[in-house]
Amino acid sequence: MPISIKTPIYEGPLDLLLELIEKRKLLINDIALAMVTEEYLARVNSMESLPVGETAEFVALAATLLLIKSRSLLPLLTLTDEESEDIKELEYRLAVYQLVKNAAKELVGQLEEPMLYEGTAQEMSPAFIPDPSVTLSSLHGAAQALIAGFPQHLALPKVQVKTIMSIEEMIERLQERVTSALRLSFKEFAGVGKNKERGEIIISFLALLELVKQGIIKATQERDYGDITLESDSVSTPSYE
Amino acid sequence: MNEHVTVEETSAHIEALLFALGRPMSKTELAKKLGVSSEDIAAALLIFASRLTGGITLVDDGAQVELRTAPAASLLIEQLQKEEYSREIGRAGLEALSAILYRGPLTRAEIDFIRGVNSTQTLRTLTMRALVRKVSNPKDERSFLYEPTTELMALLGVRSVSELPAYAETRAKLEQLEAAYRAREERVPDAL
Amino acid sequence: MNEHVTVEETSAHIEALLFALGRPMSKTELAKKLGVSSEDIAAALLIFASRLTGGITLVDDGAQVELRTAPAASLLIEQLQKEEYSREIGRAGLEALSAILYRGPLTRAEIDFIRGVNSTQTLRTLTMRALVRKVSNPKDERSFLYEPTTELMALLGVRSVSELPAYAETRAKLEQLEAAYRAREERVPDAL
Repeated sequence: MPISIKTPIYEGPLDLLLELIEKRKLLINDIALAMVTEEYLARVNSMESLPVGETAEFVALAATLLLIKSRSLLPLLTLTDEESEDIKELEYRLAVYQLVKNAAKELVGQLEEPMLYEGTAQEMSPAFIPDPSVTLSSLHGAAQALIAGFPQHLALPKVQVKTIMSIEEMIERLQERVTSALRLSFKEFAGVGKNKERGEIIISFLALLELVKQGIIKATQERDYGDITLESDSVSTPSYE
Repeated sequence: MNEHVTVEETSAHIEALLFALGRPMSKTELAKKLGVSSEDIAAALLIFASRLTGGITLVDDGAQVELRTAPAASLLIEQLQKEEYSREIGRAGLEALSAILYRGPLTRAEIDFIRGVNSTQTLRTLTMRALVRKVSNPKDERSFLYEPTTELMALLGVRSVSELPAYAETRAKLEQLEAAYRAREERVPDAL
Repeated sequence: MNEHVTVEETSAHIEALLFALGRPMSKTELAKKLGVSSEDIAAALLIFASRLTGGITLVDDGAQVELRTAPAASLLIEQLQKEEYSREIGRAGLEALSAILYRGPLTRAEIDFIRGVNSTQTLRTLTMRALVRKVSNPKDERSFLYEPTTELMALLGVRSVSELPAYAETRAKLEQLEAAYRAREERVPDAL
């Protein structure tokens, strides 16, 4: 029996994110955003290609989510004003988008209602009334204006408000965060014992391994199944206890 | 058929029909379309006439009825219509005309597509002034094609559109832009 | 100019004009053509709308008014219309429309900000279908604002935005969100 998989079509990054939050029946706040970060990244990664022109939005949003996630994992992380603003803006946009999207659903029902029809005005019979502004050159000019006004730039990606950031840059940012958080235990990092989902710990661990592999931080495990201590190479004075 | 329709409802239906179709209708036709008796129509017309609010009047010649503007306003209307059809056609008018000349004949939807805005009112003005005319569309019975009138061609002093400045080049460019845009539209099915 | 015109007369003139010209008219245009103040127009429109009890109704998009058939007659008219109306609007279009209806008027950049995607193509299609119109932005000459039209109201079967589902409530919620957001951070870019 053939299995058909329906791939949901997302309008854009906000839509995808809202879908993930609503699926879990969460309110829009940083806790919810931290909870859906992995799934958002996984979904974006699984997309064969990001919609033309929307790639920057997808990545910018991923960056903000990773920031929220990192903060939830690394309590020592302090955010810059700009970063805090990004998070507030994202929460605001999601809340606005949720209202607009719900209103759009209501409009679908409204389209089922009887529409109101136009009247037919009694028309006078056409009579030739020339207009001195209608000349060969004004018409040629108008045709040129039509050509110039045609959306010929549509195929090109639009200049984005936010700077385009790659996934690599995002990971770099996370590394910086870990480095500056000095020294901390994996339990702290992944939040073991704080009712975290298992999948989340695994993903955190994968992220950690990635950082270790890249030599950004040192991981030491004193005994089997014991806690893993993370230490940044670039900072020599531990201040975390 | 419609046993439970009140005379008020019939009156409203008559008003809506006359307004939407914009032509005189015989009382027999009204009775048939509304599924009521001719007595019902007569009663409803009485109610309708008593409810008229001033600007519109009901003309009844015995057999046919029609909505008209009230005589008190007719002078004002005539003046405004003249004004509407004698002032410059403006940028919208020139754009629609040039689309029809350089890329025509076109349907209203195609003119809207080229201009990116709705052209209903503009085309009505151009038609009233006999600068363009509506002809039936061989591809689709429900729509019309707009083409330049001989008066317009004479006004411009050309025998055919090919004598327009940079005709072939402009037409080709417009065709190319439309094709590129439609191609993108197909790639983004949910564009609207 | 017309000092002795009563509000009833203005109401009748508006009805006659809208009926005879058969197109939406802006309230400013009505005031100018009838030689009365915009307050007079507003008062006359109220009277006019309250008197319409039959087959014709007044649709008001805020800036423009238009006569349309009343909802009670819609089914009948639908059966008799030759031309088929497309009432299909895709998801992107519906979202842009709901942003404009519940939070508008908005610039394209503001609609993009709300939806998180580029709306250029969607807005062009909506403009072509006369469901929204571009008006100049008093705050920024280089950009336009999109606002709803009488065509959109009529398509949704409402006489004004206030008849839309949860209109006042949704609009208030959006305003609250924005006020709270602006209060939190004064240095918000002019994004919304």
